[in-house]
Amino acid sequence: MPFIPHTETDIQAMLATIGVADIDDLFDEIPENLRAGEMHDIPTMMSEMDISRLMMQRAHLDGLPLNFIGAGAYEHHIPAAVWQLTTRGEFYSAYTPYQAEASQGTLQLIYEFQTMMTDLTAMDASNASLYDGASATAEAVLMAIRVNRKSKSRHILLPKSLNPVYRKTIRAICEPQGIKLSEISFSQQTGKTDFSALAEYSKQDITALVIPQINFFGVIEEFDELTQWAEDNGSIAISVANPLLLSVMKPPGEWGRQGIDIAVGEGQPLGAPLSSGGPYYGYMCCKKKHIRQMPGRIVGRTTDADGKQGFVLTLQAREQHIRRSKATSNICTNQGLVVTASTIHMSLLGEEGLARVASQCYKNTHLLQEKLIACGLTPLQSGDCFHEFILPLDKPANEVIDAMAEEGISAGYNLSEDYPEFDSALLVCVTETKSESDLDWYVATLIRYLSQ
Amino acid sequence: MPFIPHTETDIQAMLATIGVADIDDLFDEIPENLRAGEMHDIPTMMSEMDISRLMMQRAHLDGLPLNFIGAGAYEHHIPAAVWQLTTRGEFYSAYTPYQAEASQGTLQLIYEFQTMMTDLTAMDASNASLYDGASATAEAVLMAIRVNRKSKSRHILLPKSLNPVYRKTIRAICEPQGIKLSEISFSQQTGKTDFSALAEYSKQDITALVIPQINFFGVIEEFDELTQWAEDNGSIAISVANPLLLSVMKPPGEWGRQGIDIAVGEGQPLGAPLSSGGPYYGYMCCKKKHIRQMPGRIVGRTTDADGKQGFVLTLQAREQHIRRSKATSNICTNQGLVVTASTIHMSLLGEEGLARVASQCYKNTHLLQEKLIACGLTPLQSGDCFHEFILPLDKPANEVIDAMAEEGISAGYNLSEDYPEFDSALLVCVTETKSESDLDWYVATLIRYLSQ
Amino acid sequence: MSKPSNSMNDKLIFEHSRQNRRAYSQAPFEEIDLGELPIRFRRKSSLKHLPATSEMQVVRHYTRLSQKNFSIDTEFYPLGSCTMKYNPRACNSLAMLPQMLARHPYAPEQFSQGFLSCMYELQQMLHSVTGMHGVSLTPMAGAQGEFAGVAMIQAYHRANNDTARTEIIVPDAAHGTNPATAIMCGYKVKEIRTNRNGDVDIEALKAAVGPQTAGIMLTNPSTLGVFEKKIKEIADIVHQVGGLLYYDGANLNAILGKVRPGDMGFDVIHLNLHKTFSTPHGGGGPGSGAVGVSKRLLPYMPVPTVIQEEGVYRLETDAQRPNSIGHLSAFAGNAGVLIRAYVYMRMLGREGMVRVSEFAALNANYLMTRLADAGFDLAFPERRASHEFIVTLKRQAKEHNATAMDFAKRLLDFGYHAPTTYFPLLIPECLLIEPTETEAKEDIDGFVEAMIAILKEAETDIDKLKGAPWTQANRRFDEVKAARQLDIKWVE
Amino acid sequence: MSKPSNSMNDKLIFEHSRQNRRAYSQAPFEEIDLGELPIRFRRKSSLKHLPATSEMQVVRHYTRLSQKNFSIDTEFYPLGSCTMKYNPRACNSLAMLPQMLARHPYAPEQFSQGFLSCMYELQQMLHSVTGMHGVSLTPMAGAQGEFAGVAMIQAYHRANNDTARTEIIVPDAAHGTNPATAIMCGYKVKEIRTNRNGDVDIEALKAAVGPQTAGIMLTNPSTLGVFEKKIKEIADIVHQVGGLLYYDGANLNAILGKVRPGDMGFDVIHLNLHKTFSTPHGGGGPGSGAVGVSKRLLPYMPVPTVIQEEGVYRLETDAQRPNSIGHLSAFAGNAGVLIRAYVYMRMLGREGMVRVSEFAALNANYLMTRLADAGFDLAFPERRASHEFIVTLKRQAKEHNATAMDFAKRLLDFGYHAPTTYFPLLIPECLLIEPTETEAKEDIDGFVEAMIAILKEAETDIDKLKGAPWTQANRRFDEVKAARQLDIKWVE
Ligand SMILES: Cc1ncc(COP(=O)(O)O)c(C=O)c1O
Ligand SMILES: Cc1ncc(COP(=O)(O)O)c(C=O)c1O
Repeated sequence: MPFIPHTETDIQAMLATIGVADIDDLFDEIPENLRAGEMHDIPTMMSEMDISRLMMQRAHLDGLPLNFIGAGAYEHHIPAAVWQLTTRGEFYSAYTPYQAEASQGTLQLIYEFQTMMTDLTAMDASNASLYDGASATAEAVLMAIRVNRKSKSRHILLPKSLNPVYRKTIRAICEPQGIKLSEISFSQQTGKTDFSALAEYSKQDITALVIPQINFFGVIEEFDELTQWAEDNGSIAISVANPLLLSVMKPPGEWGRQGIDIAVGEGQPLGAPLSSGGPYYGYMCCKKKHIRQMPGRIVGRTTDADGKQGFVLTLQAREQHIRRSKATSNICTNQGLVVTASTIHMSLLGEEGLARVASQCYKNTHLLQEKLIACGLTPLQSGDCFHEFILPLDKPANEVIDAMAEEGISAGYNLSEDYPEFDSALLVCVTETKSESDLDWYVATLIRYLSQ
Repeated sequence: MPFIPHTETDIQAMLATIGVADIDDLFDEIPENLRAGEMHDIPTMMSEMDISRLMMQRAHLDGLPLNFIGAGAYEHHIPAAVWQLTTRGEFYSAYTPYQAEASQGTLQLIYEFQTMMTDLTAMDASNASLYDGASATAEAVLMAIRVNRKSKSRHILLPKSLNPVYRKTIRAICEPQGIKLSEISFSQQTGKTDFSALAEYSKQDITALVIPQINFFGVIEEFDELTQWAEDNGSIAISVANPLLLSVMKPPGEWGRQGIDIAVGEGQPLGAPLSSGGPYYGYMCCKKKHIRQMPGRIVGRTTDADGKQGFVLTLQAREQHIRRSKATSNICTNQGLVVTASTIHMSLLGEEGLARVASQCYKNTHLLQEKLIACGLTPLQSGDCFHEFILPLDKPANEVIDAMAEEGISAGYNLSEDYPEFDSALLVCVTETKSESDLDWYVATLIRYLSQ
Repeated sequence: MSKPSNSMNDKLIFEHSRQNRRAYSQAPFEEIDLGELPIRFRRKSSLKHLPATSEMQVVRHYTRLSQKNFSIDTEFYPLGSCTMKYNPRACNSLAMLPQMLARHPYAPEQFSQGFLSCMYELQQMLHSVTGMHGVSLTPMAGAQGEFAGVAMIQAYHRANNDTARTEIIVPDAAHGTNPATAIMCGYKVKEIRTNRNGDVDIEALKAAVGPQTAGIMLTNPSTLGVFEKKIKEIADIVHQVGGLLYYDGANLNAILGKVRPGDMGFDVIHLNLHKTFSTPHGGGGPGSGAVGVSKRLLPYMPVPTVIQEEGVYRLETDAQRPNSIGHLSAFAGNAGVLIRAYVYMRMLGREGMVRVSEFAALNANYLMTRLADAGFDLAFPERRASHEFIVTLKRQAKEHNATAMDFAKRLLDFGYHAPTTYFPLLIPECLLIEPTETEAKEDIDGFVEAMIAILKEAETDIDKLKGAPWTQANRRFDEVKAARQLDIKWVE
Repeated sequence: MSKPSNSMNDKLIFEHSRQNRRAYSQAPFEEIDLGELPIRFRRKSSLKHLPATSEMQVVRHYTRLSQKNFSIDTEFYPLGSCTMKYNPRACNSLAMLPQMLARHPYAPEQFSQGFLSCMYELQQMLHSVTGMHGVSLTPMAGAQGEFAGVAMIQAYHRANNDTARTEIIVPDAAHGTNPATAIMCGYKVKEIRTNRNGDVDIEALKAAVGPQTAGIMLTNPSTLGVFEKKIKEIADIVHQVGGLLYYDGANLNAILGKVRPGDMGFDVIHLNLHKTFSTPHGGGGPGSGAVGVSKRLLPYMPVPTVIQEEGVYRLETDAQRPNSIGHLSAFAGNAGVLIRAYVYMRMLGREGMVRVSEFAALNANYLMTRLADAGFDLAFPERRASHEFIVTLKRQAKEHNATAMDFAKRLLDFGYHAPTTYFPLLIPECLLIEPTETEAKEDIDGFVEAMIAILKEAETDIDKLKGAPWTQANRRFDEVKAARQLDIKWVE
């Protein structure tokens, strides 16, 4: 029997000890009429050899296209050491570190992670991860409601330039609690949030403002001004930032006059493979004064009975297993293993390495833009885009995507579905993984199709 | 600098301590006229990202053909756990376990390996591995010379049915010591060693007889009779057996009346991937009385200062680092990591698992033979072949191989090069990795080509 | 004898850091050049606490750190409610095939049929084992699955204009995520008692339900480790007042193939694939809290599920499930975890599935019997264990001052991870013990021997327990200090 | 305080075995059926000592076992002559790409261009770093490379009908494989002395050479850790009598990019790719002993090398090198090791190559200076260290009975692997110390501190050394018992 070590002798001895005749007797408390039949719909068992072959075939079907899609998930080189270490059994197959003395590996690592994230964001405190960037943003909104006691409106402003699926996630997670969400439009010329649209809400009771950085279009928002707007308005400022780019960009803790209150975002660019969208992790950092309202686990350093330093889960009185209905969130299992990878990834790259990766993304992106312009195309012109940009097209985006796929290229994200205002446009992402000849191939393939 | 941790500050401090001005001063004992210039032929350094991409491209070039080649290296399913455990840093990056107290992991594992190999072969003692099956056979020949003190001839008999490259390896390694090698022919009908050819040597002073099992043609030799011949003739009997098949076949320790003296073979089928021919490992087992003439490392169990059990390298007085020119062999580094994998592989499969794999190979092979016969082809007819057989063709083997390669199939080994007596024939191997539809595809593709 | 401290071992990664050191091969060689990026956007402050280390230092540091963990791969880990069973290594390697890792979540259909077909089949298999009508794989862990479930209950009532339902009923024995989830969905939580046998108090339930009842969150077997026999009656009581039943499927290991939540009358269920379906817990996650629903909740499932149209697999669009509770995360769930679960389920197959619960039950009941025979008190001595059971050390705490925590810490010295302690909250000094089906009899016997030895120590040498653990990298921690003198990041 | 023994930890895998237990998913499900396989060929005896275990038991057993090893990935490992430097993890993952693992050594050319092009380029790079004219990658480790080298010397003389050459000269400091190899090739070994500075005694050499001399085996820097300055003179002496020079390239880490064996006048060289080119040593192997040769030895190289013909890469046929010494193994070397070396060399590139020796020398000379300053005696105080150097504890052994072995064992307690002990044989109580270039200054400093602490213990508390190690799974072993009461396999 797969993964079951019992021999017939074991079984008999165990049944005798228990005092039943056969295993099925152990289920005698289940009413007979509820007993399940055979699971005919489930295929018959496979050996590891057979499932391996099947999965190789499935993997082969998907192939390894040259990928120019970002839109919330970014392709970066991950050092080989990262996942070789992460999948060591002791990290891979451990549970949440509830027994601190038997979990110092995981606990120290999380403490190191917290240190790195607070450094990247220039914030006071970090938790040990939430599910992903989108749900972390929703948690940040809920946290803002708890933190901003002065605000009674439960009214949150979301720029329309924030990733659309983040907005949807915030809606799904926050609306059951009666939170009001309003969206702020953006300028179609610059791709940035429209301050005149925001001005409408000035002097209103706005609980929090969410500030994406960079935004869904790859464009850098005027984060200082946005933060100041929140500060001036008595609103909690929530940043949603790509943590990789914070190696070269002003960190949320330094935005505006006093810095962001709650910094969240998608941790994926820091060591998680694209992997069809997960597992990634949401990071969350905050100002010191907000710590007790932060959801998720936190690791603290302390001493043991011998006075020796070590690490434990701390401030657990915020969590569901202690506070139950009064917890800051229902989150329990988080994305620990990805945090493990991410911590190792950040350790390997360091400040310099992350900055080089970010810089190379920036350079490559602008290089592709130049090449496209040289061919007569007109990417959305903003010097303020980072590693993604809007490319308006004169053929339907979905057809372009199909045609490029035939050549083994994932051309970009079809922006038109979420933003009908761009009637046919791709959101194109270029990271450090692309060589100049990749860019040339992209341009040539695209131009060939467009000029058909 | 890749893999070098020194900072400029470190370097200056270290140079100051040493008392030199710069690093190059440390090479001042090298005569100036010998100093090397720049290595212009070596390409410039690559980042891990770039080399990863290059290697993915190279790998892609080779693809994943459906493989029907054996000829000394066999494709088997290797449980995922095997190499995930084997490449753990503590196994992967350790040296030879010279400091026993700091190497109990590796040492205990080798002790377990020795136990398993002696069990498979039914021999008294095993070493910790030699380089591969071919070189281990050569070492066995040299060992036989040392062991068989009565024989003065230094004359060794090698069946022609022994893997041709094994014969070449024996020649390369043994002939410098003036050892005489004679080859015994085989019957073209059965593929087995010809007893009448052997009879020629009866009553002669023959130091040792090598007995392949199964032989290069996939055919089972009459090993009991061959062993008895050696016993009767005062020759050392050396078996060369596929260890996987020993799970179902009579082990060398039980051949003839007293069993084989030295059992060697290729360990690859027990957990090493095909990997272009290596690293594999040669196993070697022997009768107790011959241990002190066995080359290679041996691990023994002993006790420590507290009386606790543990493991050490033992009988080192056979080895080059102690005995120098009087050692049993020059071998030092062996194939430890592959032995690690193999030990884990054998643990996962166990007796039953290995026997099932062997049985499935046998079944599949005979199934393919039947299918070929049904299509009018005539594989060498021997019920005594195991998982490989000779398939005579009426088109040149190399052309058939090329044509099948176009369809993504590695059709088999071109036997005609080593054995002109089979004027056009493939050596075809089928293991448990092939499904019935693979076999059908093979037959259909082959027939399609042959009937063109 | 003296154990000199190796300075290397207990350092933080930051202590290996030196200015300008780096893992050279791990980043582009080209110098940093942000071209025209406006100065106002740029970072000025340096990153002091991102380590500058060599590749080897990182590898060595984290290899050593990993060795300080207990894990399934190294120890018996009978943590109740957590189903710490073997995580097959093939699931890991197959989820990490290059194409699987490289696939972008928005990859065009041409590059998606392999992955999506696995997900589609996984949905189908989960239908089958739960007896539900639809499955969404998107929730990222159990708690998010609960959220999805309760949000669907809410959406259902709202769609029926049934807006007066403001309460969710939760048994007092429930996992903490249950009440926390209900609150996140904007509900009030009404707790109901458990009776002496560990069952829901039917009279209390009857008294609690009413037109204000949106639903009840249950798990069966409950966190007390016993099967709720009157489940049908409970379902009827709740359904009769118009409420819906939510099943917390964290404990499906107990009943896989034996009884299906759908057949018990549940309307919605979440599954912890990181428990029952053996994906690793990774020291805290990631998990997967896939949800299954009855017919009437189908329109509300979180998007996107995987659909098949004319032989092509696709993620459904929002428009295809317009009444969905929406997106719970950016993409479609923890794909890597889902692949691991898929591979595991295919390896078990229909034959293996039912063995899981059979041997989980065999191990739990055997261990329970042996501990009871050894003099330990069971919380529910009259009941069968399901996949787990509870020992209460109330007596030992009273007589010898040997608490559940002391037993837990001392077990570490014997090389066993501790069971879950002090949960469920209503059993004093409890250990919730779940051996899982992948442990061998002799390893369970070893655990029993350790428990007996500790019990003896409790009677004769209580300091051995109180001071434990003695053999780990650290002795027992000062948790109060941790919370009071908050030190949650390293500062040079 | 008491450390109870966990029964699980110290078992052999066989002790987890139970009849009929098995890792179910790991073999075909079909029952064993050998059809018409004649009974006389079949196995009757059962395999009692192949364990019958579950998959988890195996994973747990070997995971725990691995933790009992010291390794580069966990400890500083300054084992002289072994070049225990960081093994980049990328080399491992890229050598284990599915296509690389699956390729059959006899795969048709259509499925071989990727792998063979890597091997071809590896040959080219090794030409370049050694200054030789041809490279064969087939030898499986250093000793086999030596065999290939000496066999080529022999083949050369034979081809010249120069059959009176029966001796190989080997310095007394040489690695044990050198004399053992000469013997395997049927030569007599003539040892020559090393002088007080660690150099070959030129007069002794002159006296030793003659028409009987087939060649000399040297390494430079020698195993004494010093560079042989008179290498050209030595080469001339040997060449003048018609002998050839063999270079033992295990120590190439010392001179990579600084001086090339070809330029020093060597005729043949082997390289330990598992040292200089950083492939893992795997607890004992596999290695690679690639050989490089001068023009006149080209015809004799072991087959097959990789050739390129009209853009297609192929393994040469035997016919293409008819005078080859032949095949040393079944295929073409330890391919997986060679790929790792290839990836490593490409990552280093020409810039990185020379840094290896520079920083290996910096670390060695720094460590040597610091130890000398701390009062340790150097074997060759007047010389530069190359990549390694020798400390002799003769004085400590005499004064305090603190031997090299005692230092070695006590170092383990401090978390450092011991240096090589008692080699080279001619330096009494020696430690041969090789830090390698991948260690950071602070880790070398930590090692110095440990050495100083142990030196102090030697003076004040010798029992701490004599009893060491104290902190490992085992105390010091009884090696005599191991050899006398031979227990080399488990018996139930
Ligand atoms: C009974 C029960 N319900 C819910 C959960 C929550 O699941 P998760 O941790 O995946 O969010 C758990 C696991 O901790 C559990 O044991
Ligand atoms: C100087 C020297 N020569 C030769 C060898 C033999 O190399 P191998 O162990 O790879 O056979 C070694 C390594 O042990 C060595 O250090």
